[in-house]
Formats: sequence, structure tokens, C-alpha cells
Amino acid sequence: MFRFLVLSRGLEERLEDLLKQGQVVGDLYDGRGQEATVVGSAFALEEGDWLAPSLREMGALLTRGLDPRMLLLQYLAREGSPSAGRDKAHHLTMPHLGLLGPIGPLGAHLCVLNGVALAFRMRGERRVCLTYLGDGASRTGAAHEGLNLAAVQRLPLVVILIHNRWAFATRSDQQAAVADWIDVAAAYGVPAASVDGNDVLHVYDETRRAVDRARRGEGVTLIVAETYRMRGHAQHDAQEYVPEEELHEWRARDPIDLFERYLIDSGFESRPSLAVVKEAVRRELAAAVEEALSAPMPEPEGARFGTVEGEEIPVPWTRREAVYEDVHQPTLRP
Amino acid sequence: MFRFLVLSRGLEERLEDLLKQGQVVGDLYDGRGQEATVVGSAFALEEGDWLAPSLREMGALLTRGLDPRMLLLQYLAREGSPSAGRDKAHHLTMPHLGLLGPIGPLGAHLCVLNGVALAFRMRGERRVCLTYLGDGASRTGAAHEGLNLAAVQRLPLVVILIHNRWAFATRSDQQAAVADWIDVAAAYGVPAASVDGNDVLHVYDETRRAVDRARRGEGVTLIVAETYRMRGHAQHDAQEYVPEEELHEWRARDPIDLFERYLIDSGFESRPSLAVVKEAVRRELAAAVEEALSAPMPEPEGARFGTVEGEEIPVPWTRREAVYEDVHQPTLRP
Amino acid sequence: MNDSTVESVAQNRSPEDQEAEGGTKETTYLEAIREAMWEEMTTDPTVFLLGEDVGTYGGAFKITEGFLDEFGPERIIDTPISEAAIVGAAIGAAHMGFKPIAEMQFIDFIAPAFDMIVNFAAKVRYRTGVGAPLVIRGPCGGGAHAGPFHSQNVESYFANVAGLKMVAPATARDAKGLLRAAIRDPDPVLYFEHKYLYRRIKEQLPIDEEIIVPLGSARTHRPGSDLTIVTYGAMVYKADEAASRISEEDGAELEVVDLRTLRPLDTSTIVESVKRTGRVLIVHEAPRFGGFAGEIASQICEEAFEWLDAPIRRVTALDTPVPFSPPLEEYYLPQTADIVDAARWMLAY
Amino acid sequence: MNDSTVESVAQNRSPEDQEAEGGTKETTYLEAIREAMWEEMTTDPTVFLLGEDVGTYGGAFKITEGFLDEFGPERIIDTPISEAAIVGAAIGAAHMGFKPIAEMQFIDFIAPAFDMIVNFAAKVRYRTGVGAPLVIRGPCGGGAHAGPFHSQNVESYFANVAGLKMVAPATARDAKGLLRAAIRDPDPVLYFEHKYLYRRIKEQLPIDEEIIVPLGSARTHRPGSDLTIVTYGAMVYKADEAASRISEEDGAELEVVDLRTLRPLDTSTIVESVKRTGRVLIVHEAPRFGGFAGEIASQICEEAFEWLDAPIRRVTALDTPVPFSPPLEEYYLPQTADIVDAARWMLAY
Ligand SMILES: Cc1ncc(C[n+]2csc(CCOP(=O)(O)OP(=O)(O)O)c2C)c(N)n1
Ligand SMILES: Cc1ncc(C[n+]2csc(CCOP(=O)(O)OP(=O)(O)O)c2C)c(N)n1
Ligand SMILES: [Mg+2]
Ligand SMILES: [Mg+2]
Repeated sequence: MFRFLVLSRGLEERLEDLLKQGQVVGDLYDGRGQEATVVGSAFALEEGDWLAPSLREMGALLTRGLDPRMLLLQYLAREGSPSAGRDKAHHLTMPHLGLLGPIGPLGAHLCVLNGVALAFRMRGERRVCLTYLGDGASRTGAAHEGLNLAAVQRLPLVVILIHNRWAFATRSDQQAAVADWIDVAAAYGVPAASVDGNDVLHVYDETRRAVDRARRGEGVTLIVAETYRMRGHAQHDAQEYVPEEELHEWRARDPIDLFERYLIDSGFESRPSLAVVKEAVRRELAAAVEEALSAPMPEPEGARFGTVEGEEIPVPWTRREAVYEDVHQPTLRP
Repeated sequence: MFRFLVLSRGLEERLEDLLKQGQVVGDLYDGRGQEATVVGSAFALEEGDWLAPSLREMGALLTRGLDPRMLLLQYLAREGSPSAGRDKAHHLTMPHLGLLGPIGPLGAHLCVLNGVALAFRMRGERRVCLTYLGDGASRTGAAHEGLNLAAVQRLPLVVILIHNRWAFATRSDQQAAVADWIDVAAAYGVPAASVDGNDVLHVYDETRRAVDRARRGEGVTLIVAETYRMRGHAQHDAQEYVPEEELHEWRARDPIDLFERYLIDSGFESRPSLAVVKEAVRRELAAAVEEALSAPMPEPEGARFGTVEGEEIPVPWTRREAVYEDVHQPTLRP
Repeated sequence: MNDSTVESVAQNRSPEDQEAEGGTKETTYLEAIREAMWEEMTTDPTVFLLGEDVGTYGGAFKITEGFLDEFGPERIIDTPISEAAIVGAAIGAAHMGFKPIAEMQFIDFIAPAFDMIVNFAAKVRYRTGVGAPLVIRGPCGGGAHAGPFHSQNVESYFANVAGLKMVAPATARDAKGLLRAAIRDPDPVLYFEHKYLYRRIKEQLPIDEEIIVPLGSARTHRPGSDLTIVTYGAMVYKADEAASRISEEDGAELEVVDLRTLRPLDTSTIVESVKRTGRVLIVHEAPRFGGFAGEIASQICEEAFEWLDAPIRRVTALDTPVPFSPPLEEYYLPQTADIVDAARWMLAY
Repeated sequence: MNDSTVESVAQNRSPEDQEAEGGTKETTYLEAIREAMWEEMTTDPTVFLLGEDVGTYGGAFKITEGFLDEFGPERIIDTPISEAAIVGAAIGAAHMGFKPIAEMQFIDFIAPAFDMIVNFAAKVRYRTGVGAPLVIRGPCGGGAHAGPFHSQNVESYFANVAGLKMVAPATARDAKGLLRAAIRDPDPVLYFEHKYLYRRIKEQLPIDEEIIVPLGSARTHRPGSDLTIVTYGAMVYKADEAASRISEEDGAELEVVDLRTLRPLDTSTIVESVKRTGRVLIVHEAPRFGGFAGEIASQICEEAFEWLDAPIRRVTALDTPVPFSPPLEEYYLPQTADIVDAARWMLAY
């Protein structure tokens, strides 16, 4: 668990560097500060379960076994990435890892994950689905419809509502008028729990309970993780709208520091043993970054990937070898 | 109030007859059994307030002053109807009556009514909006987004959630897993109340409180009206799926009978005085039906009403007088 | 077009019908849809259905009456009023190897699921390599005096969206065969069933033969040499009627091509026909501006320009919502007389 | 097309710019949008803005930075992530005489509001006689390596929907003038601003003149006699670049028509141009199949068939989602070389 926390943090740090070097394509939505929420919850799943991230759950993907090298290739938009450069970031669906990729429009992934849960049930498999929903994303119509359908169908689903205080530059109290985000659950008639989202063990325990419940066929649980988005919405966002004291307070509750202290204080680990983990992660990431940087960009023609099975996307007529000779050929009446 | 109950019931009875005679165009979604909910709530509004029905709130429209003759013309799809035959039933927006028409897809009207409420606020007017949402309609993404935006913005809005046990042939417990529909309110952080939807005074009192609150600028209230859909989803639906005992139970609680008994028992009215009201309504409706039946159907060219201001929808080229002479004219190169 | 015409046109339509060796059965368009689902569900346990009121009630048009009893609530799922959630769940189950059929009570209600279809279902194979073999079906079309929200034709909303297939059967045989093919298809298929045809179209369909109509191939509904009408859905019958009238009154023979599948489009059948006739009229029930005819016309321009002896022209509905009142709706919809007049105009050109 | 080309094309583009009597100011496309809203909000108290992060943050692209301070939270409304509710509220306020501007953070997120736009906003005047003067605006288009969900061109989803207007400015002058006209328009207008142009287009715009560009009129971006390119949005610059190259290298003059408004379409400008040049190439950034070019081609067929000396052809993006990685996206998008080659093909025809 500690390893995944550190790995997630480290990978996002590397990505920030790579963005500054112009290597990361597009933008970067990072989840630093929320690692305990996503690692702790993903850790509660078992093999064969499925997980769907929303937009900044790097740690959950790593915990589910996604190779950081794959993520690096995704962010650098390289040929060998899971989507071969056709999509970005965590937008990847990998059935062998039980990962369902979200799409840009928020909330939709929850509806789709319901279908995975339905499939489990139709097959008589006792497997569980877990997904994340931002405080902002929970306001979409899709999230509402999805959560409600799951509740009515008593699907084996655990929803982690990440109350990280912000949705881009909009405060969560401008997203919903609820006094406590746990109230959301009432509208769907599902059990709910609040957890300290910066306490990885607390998150794990509560998620585990919900996962077990789902596995027993008792339906959906909503868990509200109280945490904080420590970085801007994306790298371009200097989050000037965030009060410094708030950041300060939450910085003091850094989830990795907290867990490290806990491990040491409780005698489970020693400072040196944790340093070994950190160093191993550092090295692993350094190697992965190097590898990713040397990976080729996709061939332009990779854009011609079929949108339906077996489809041949034709080369545009203006780019065919024979375009000039073609003149008068294809269209002149004999 | 009694008059509107009886008027609504009578109008829907007439419409059923007219449907059987092949005079009502399309289908008929009727609200018999729910008159107390819609009349009692609409009665709590004042002039200048706005109201938006969902799909079977005839009594509310009448209470707000819509002429039953207009409704008859709408259902018969006649020329003189408010939409001149271009749309049907309660799909009508009439600013002078403060009526906002819904559209076919459920839930959307709530979002639009929010805009009316926003307008009141921007103008500094202390006016109130009231709308209805079926138990089924509340499950749409639009209803969720709309209710949430209204709550966050503390708009002057009252939402009557009509828990009538059915959405078409789907039981309300298959629509949502809530034990009590009042729980829906929690997710939006708005105050809520449950009312006996067949008790017109109870509905009126609670709505009045909510309207006053909204008028004072204290935001949204959700009122769950517990009632029952006494007829099929539409006239074509014989509602064989509805348990006879349930209908029986609710029939014993007919909202008009209940109110009539109350008025008599409490001494406010006498049986003869109420009979006079009923007779007046019967006559009014008989005259209105006759009038409506003699109203002309729209001219076919009425279909060419502009979709944007000042638009001239052209006569199709195949229907122009000159279509044959036109040949070789418009397209031959000079 | 009156009902009896529609029926007689349909009955005489397909030479295949007469050929069937075993027995035949009179089958309505609606029954054909029902049978396609029933048969696929019977033979393939991964096929299931979800939508509003599809179970207990058997669907707003009673197409799935009896399905709940036969297949149980795990495979016939009555959902809340949540089209986005319905389509979403279908996508997820499709990822897992199931073949969901998502019913829209009216196809107009596909609009709240637009994001889910266009951004999730259509793009997922391209983005991730993982397909989504689902069918979204529902009643489309006008003529039933159902007003602006229960009469629409929605194909153009999706015409520009790669990753989707779109089907619009006109006959009972195609309704059945295309739905079976759509269910088996490895990608998302939008299946537009025309409510006006549900009970008006009756055909003798063979009982023993497994009817499957592959997606992507048009059907020459009626051969002709003087002008090609390209159309689909309920308009096939109006085109046919117009062709009969022109044949009788003018002695010219119109070819009627029923597209059946809109995406992928069977360009070669269209182009082959146009090259033979030199004239092409496109007819659809949706409004004109931005309608599906545009794509057809563009492709004909690109591939058969030199063969055109007259401008490509369109007969379509008005550029307005579908009005409610019968006289208005009749004016709004393209009518047989419009097709006759358009054809005459083109033949005289 | 590299950035410096875009800029120089833009700067030399408009003779109107040079004519301005008073002072001028260098204005980016983005600033033009900002100014249009600022000026309309200043002069008309019924104009207000709602959307995600438009207030405190000033919008994802900082277009409305400072608006919250100036106009207050009643008129600059930060909403939850609820596109349907945003558009819905705009419709309701519009009914009441306000002129709302609903911002989609990216135009791709118009999809969850599809029902609200197509079924409510577009149909309400026809159904009820009550109009809805609102603007829905947001950044569209590719070239920014933003992947499949932040790069789309969505005009075709709405092309068949009567009751909507659609605008896609290419220049800063038009960005400003069309937005002002859109805000004043009595009906719903979808305003597609191309994010690739936001900061790359800079023009000298007059300071004193009130720039208003009426909806529904195309602009001849570049006159020519040998072939007409009909296009809009960012493609105007690629078309212009291609025209320059053909002029230099082949000595032929291409006319570039920038549609500016897609619905209602300025057919007469297109037809007039095509009748002069006899050849027409349609260029758009959206995918080919079912794209907006279809409508344009159909109308040209109908109105200028006899004047065509070559088939109408299209240069468009691939029929796929917008891929993320730069080499893929570049391959996906129509490029200047494609336009050059297409034009040469047509000129040689
Ligand atoms: C439907 C939709 N609208 C708008 C956006 C743009 N957007 C991307 S992330 C974001 C904020 C998300 O907030 P939240 O769900 O709380 O997640 P967090 O950023 O806190 O992780 C917004 C508005 C989007 N992706 N989808
Ligand atoms: C988005 C959408 N989906 C489906 C329908 C079809 N439909 C019309 S009414 C109805 C049931 C409505 O139930 P409820 O909201 O509870 O209202 P009630 O019928 O009980 O008055 C359905 C499914 C619709 N109108 N809109
Ligand atoms: Mg958040
Ligand atoms: Mg109900």
C-alpha cells in the first residue's frame, strides 16, 4: 500500500516535470493529496473486480496493477501506449486488469460501469465494481441516473464520492447545497459512510466493508471521502482562488506523511525500510521515464484505426498516390 | 377550490368521451385521482407566479386560470387552440398566465422553470415558481441537474414530487430504492415535507408554507404528495398490472369525495350548494365541448409557422403552382 | 398513402417471400421485430433487453409482451426513466461480452442519451480497442398524430458520428433480418423502427428460414430505368406508390432503392443505379436542411457526376418540428404527390 | 499550417480593418469574444452569463476574467457541472425577456444538453409562439492536441434541427460582430468559437465603430475566378493558404467563401460564386460522412447544377474521433496540402 502511495506521488511528480519539458501532450490533471483515497479504496478490490476512475485517480490504476510505463506512454502520447496515441491519460479500458476508462464528459463512466456489474450478476459471478465520482461530477445527470439505476438494481457497486472541496475553480458548496455530502446517498436509498480520505487505512477499511457487502449481493454503497485537491485543476491552473490557509491545513495532513508516521509509530515499518521502498520507486520511475522518452511517437497513419470492427478507414482521396492521374478517370462517363 | 377539483375531473371525463368518439387526437394522459395534489398546490400561488406542469396536471392549469375551452381545443388539435394545432395537450407556454409548457422528454421543464425563477430574482421581483415532477420523472438526469441548480442558487421554487406509485407500468419502487420519497430532498440540501396528496387542504397548507418561504428568498422546497394514479398511464393502457385492491383502497379515498365530505361535515357548504357548483361546471363543460367540436381544424399551411422570428417556411418546391413550368427554368445555364 | 395501399405494396413486394419452400406466416413489421428479439434471446444467452416498461407491460407498443415471463427479470430489465443510464449499462455489459438491446420508448427519447451514444459508445473502440456490441432501438417517425416529441426521425443527429451503425427497415423481412444482424454485430447499432409501419405492414415470411439481412446493403425495392429514388423507412411505400402512378400515367419506370442501412451506406448500389438511370431523387421523412439526403447527394456527386442528366433533388419534410394536428402533419410530411411531381420535374428536365 | 502563417493571413485579411477612420487596436479572436460580451453586458442589463467556472476563474480560457467583479454574481453565474440545467435555465430566462449566454466549457460538453437544445430551445417558438433568445457558446475544434473529448466540431449534430441558428466565426472581427448579433438575436444561437484561433488570430479592429455582423451572411474571404472553396472556422486559413499556393504556383485564382453562419445558410453567396467559377470544393474540419458539407453540396446541386464544370468535392477530417497524439491528429485533420491537391484535381478536371 505504501508503495502505491509513493508510486502514484512519484509518477505525478515525474509527469509534472515532463509537462514542463514539453513532453506530456495536452494537460495534466493530477491527484496529489488524494492518494490515500484512491489507493486505499482500490486496494479493497480483488482480482477480477472492475474499477473505473473519474479524472485524477492515478493511484487507483497503479494499485490495480497498471504498469506505470503504460501510463507514461499514454501521457506522452506514444505509439506503444495502451491507446496507441488515440486517446489520453487514464482514458483506457483494459479488461484484463478490470479497468474501465472514463470519457471526457463527467459522470458517464458510472452508467457504463453499471453494465459491467450487470454482466457479473447475469453470469452469476460474485465480482464487484468500484468507481469514483468527484463532488462536481456527482452533479451531472449521468451520475444521478447511473447511481439510481445501480441502487434499484442492487448492483455490486461501490461509489467513492471524492469530496475534495473543488471542481475546477468552483467550490463544492456551489456544486451542491448539502451540509454533508453523505446526504447524497439518501436520495438513492443506499447505505453510506464518510471517511477521512487522507487516512489510507480508514478508506481501505470502509471500502472493504462496502466491497464485501456488494459481493454478498447486498447492493450499492456510497462512501464519501473527505480530502483535498492539493494542486490546481490542471497544470495550467495556479489555483489562485484557493485560500492559502486551507492548503496549509491540508498540507499538514499529507496522506503519505500520515501513513508513514503511522507505520513507523506502530512499529510495522522502520524509517530505513520505507526509505528503501521510496528509493526503489524512484529508480523504477526513472527507468520508466527514460524508456518512455525513447519510445517512438505513433505513425501518422495510426489515425486510421477502425471505429467499428474490421473497418478500413481509407486514406483521404487527396493523399492517394494516384490523385493526379485519377483526374478524369473515376468520374468521366465512358 | 372545490370548483377546480370538479372542473378538472369533469374535463377529463369529457375528454375520455371525446377520445372514444375519435375527437381527441393522439392519446390522453389523465390525472383523475390526483386532483387534490395539483389543485391544492396551484391554489397556493399568486398572480404573477409561474407554474409548469409535468404530464397530468390538468387541475393545476385550470386553477391558474386557463380556460377549459382552450384545453379542449388543444386536445382536439383545432385551429383556435393556444398552439394552433402545432403541439398538444398541456404543452403550452402562456406568459400572461404564468404557465410554462413541458416538452415530451420528462424532467426538462424543471430546468427551464429555473430560468424563470432566475429572471424573477434578477428583476428583484418576489415571485415564485412551482412545478410537478412524477416519481418517474425525478429519475431523469435533467430533473437532478435542475433541482440541484435551483437548490444551490436558492431559487424561489417549489417542487411537488407526485408519488403516485406508478410511472407508466413501472412501480415507483423500481424507479428508486428509497424507503420514503422525501429522502430525495436530502441530496439537494432543501427542506421537504410529505403531504396526503388526496387531501386538498393539506396540500394547500404545505404548499403555501413553501411558497411563502420561496417568496421570502429562502429557496427551494420539495413537497412529496402521496397519491395514486387512478387511471392507466394513458387511455390505451387498461392498467392490468395494477392490483385491484390497491385501486379499491385509493378509490375509497377519492380526493373530491373527501373534500366534499369535509366541506359538508364542517358546515362550510351544504350538499345542495355543492350540487350547484357541480351543475354549473357540467353546463360550462357541455357548452365548451360543443363549441370545441364546432371549431375548425387548422389549415394545412399552418404547418409553415416560423421556427425562428420572422422566418418564412417556404412551400415545398413540389407544391408550388409553377412546378412544371419551372422545369429548365431555374437551373439551366444561360 | 392510405393504409390498404401500404399493405398491398408490402405484400407484393418481395419475390423472396414467394420462394420460401416451407410454410409461410403472415407477419407484421411489429411481429418481425418481436420475433427477431425472441429468436436471438432464445439462441444466445448473452442477449438481453433493458428499457422503460419493457417487462411487466411488454413495452409501450407491446412488442415484448411475454418476454418477462419467458426470459425472467435478469434478461428483461424494467429500468427507471433514465435513458443515459440505460444506454450506459448496455455499453458496459457489451464490453463484457453481452449483447444488450436498449429500448427507447420513443426514439425521440434518445436525446437525453446523446452524450452516452456519441461520446461513449461510438468512440470506445477507436479509443481503447474494446468494442461495444449493443443495439439501441425505438419507434421513430410521423404519421401517427403524436406531436413534436413522439414523431421524430433522428438519424441526422448521428450521421456524422463515426463508430455507429444505423438501420431503418421498411419491410417486415428487413425489420426482422436487420435486427438479428444488428444484435450480432460487434459494434453499436441504432435501429430505427417506424411506428407507422408497425401494424400496417404485413408480409408472408417463411417459417423455417433464418432471416438475417446483413448491415450495409441496400435493396432494390423496385427496378426501373428512368430515374432512381433513394429512400428508406416509411417513405419506401410512398416512393413505390409514386412509381406506380408514374408508370401508369407517364409510362416511365422509376427505380426505388431502399437503403435499409444508413451507416455504413451502400454507396455502390446507389451509384450503380444512378449510372443506369441518370437521374436521382432522394426522399426522406426528416426535415430537409441538414438531413441525411446531403450525404447521399455528396457521394453521388463524387462518384457519378458525369452520369447525371438532371440535378439531384430532394423531397423531404418541412424544416420545422413535427406538428401535431392531422392537417398540419400531413402538410409537413412528404407525400406521394410530392414524389410524383418531383419525378415528373426531373424526367422533363 | 504553422502559426505565423495563420497570423499573417489574418492580419492582411480584411480591407475593412485598414479603412477604420478612428484608432484601431490589435485584438485577438479571444479578446474579440470577450469584448463582445463585455459590451453587450454593459449596454444591456438583460444580458447575463452562466456556466462552469465562468465567474471566479474567468472561464477555462480566461475569456470572462474580470466579469464577476464588474457585473456581480447575479449576472455571472458559476454553475454546477450540469450542462442540461445550464441550458434549461437560459431558456427559461430567455422566455422572460433576458438574453442569456450559456457557456459550455468545451463545446463537446454540449452533448449532455442535447435534449434541452434540440427538444426545448429549438422547438419552443414553433410549438408555443414564445421565443428563446439565448446564446450557447463554447470552444470547438482540433489542433490543440486535446484528444477526442476536447476537440470536436459539433455542428452536424444540430444541422437538421429547425429553430436553431449556428455561427462559426473565423476572424476576430466576425467573432466579435457575430457574437453581438447572436446575443441580440431573438432565437437560440449556437456559437462555435475555434480554440485554435483564440490567441493565434490577431487583427486591428477599430475602437470606436460598433462591430455587428448580421447572422446569415457569408463573407468572401478571398476573391477568385477559377474555383470556389466553401468553408468556415479554422479551415478558412488553410483554404487561404492553399489559395495562395495555387495562385503562386499554378496561376489559378481560388475564391474562398467563409460561411460564418451555418444555419441559416447564405445560399445565394455560395451559388453566385459557384456560378462564376464553375467549380466548388467544400472544406470542413469535422469528419466527412454526414458532415455539414452534405447540405451545402445538395443546395449547390439544386441551384447551380448546370454551372458545374467538375464534381463537387469535399476535403474533411477522417471518419474517426479526433485522435490525441500530435502525428495522428495532424493526419486526421484536413491540411493545406489536401486542399491544394483537391483544387488541382478539380482545376484539371
Ligand atoms: C459534462 C462535463 N462538463 C464539464 C467538464 C469539464 N471539467 C473537467 S473536470 C471538471 C471539474 C471536475 O470536478 P470534480 O468532479 O469535483 O473532480 P475533481 O476535479 O475535484 O477531481 C470540469 C468542470 C467535463 N469534463 N464534463
Ligand atoms: C425522457 C423520457 N423518457 C421516457 C418518456 C416516456 N414516458 C412518458 S410518461 C412516462 C412515465 C412517467 O411517470 P411519472 O413521472 O411518475 O409520471 P406519472 O405518469 O406518474 O404522472 C414515461 C416513461 C418520456 N416522456 N421522457
Ligand atoms: Mg472535486
Ligand atoms: Mg408517477
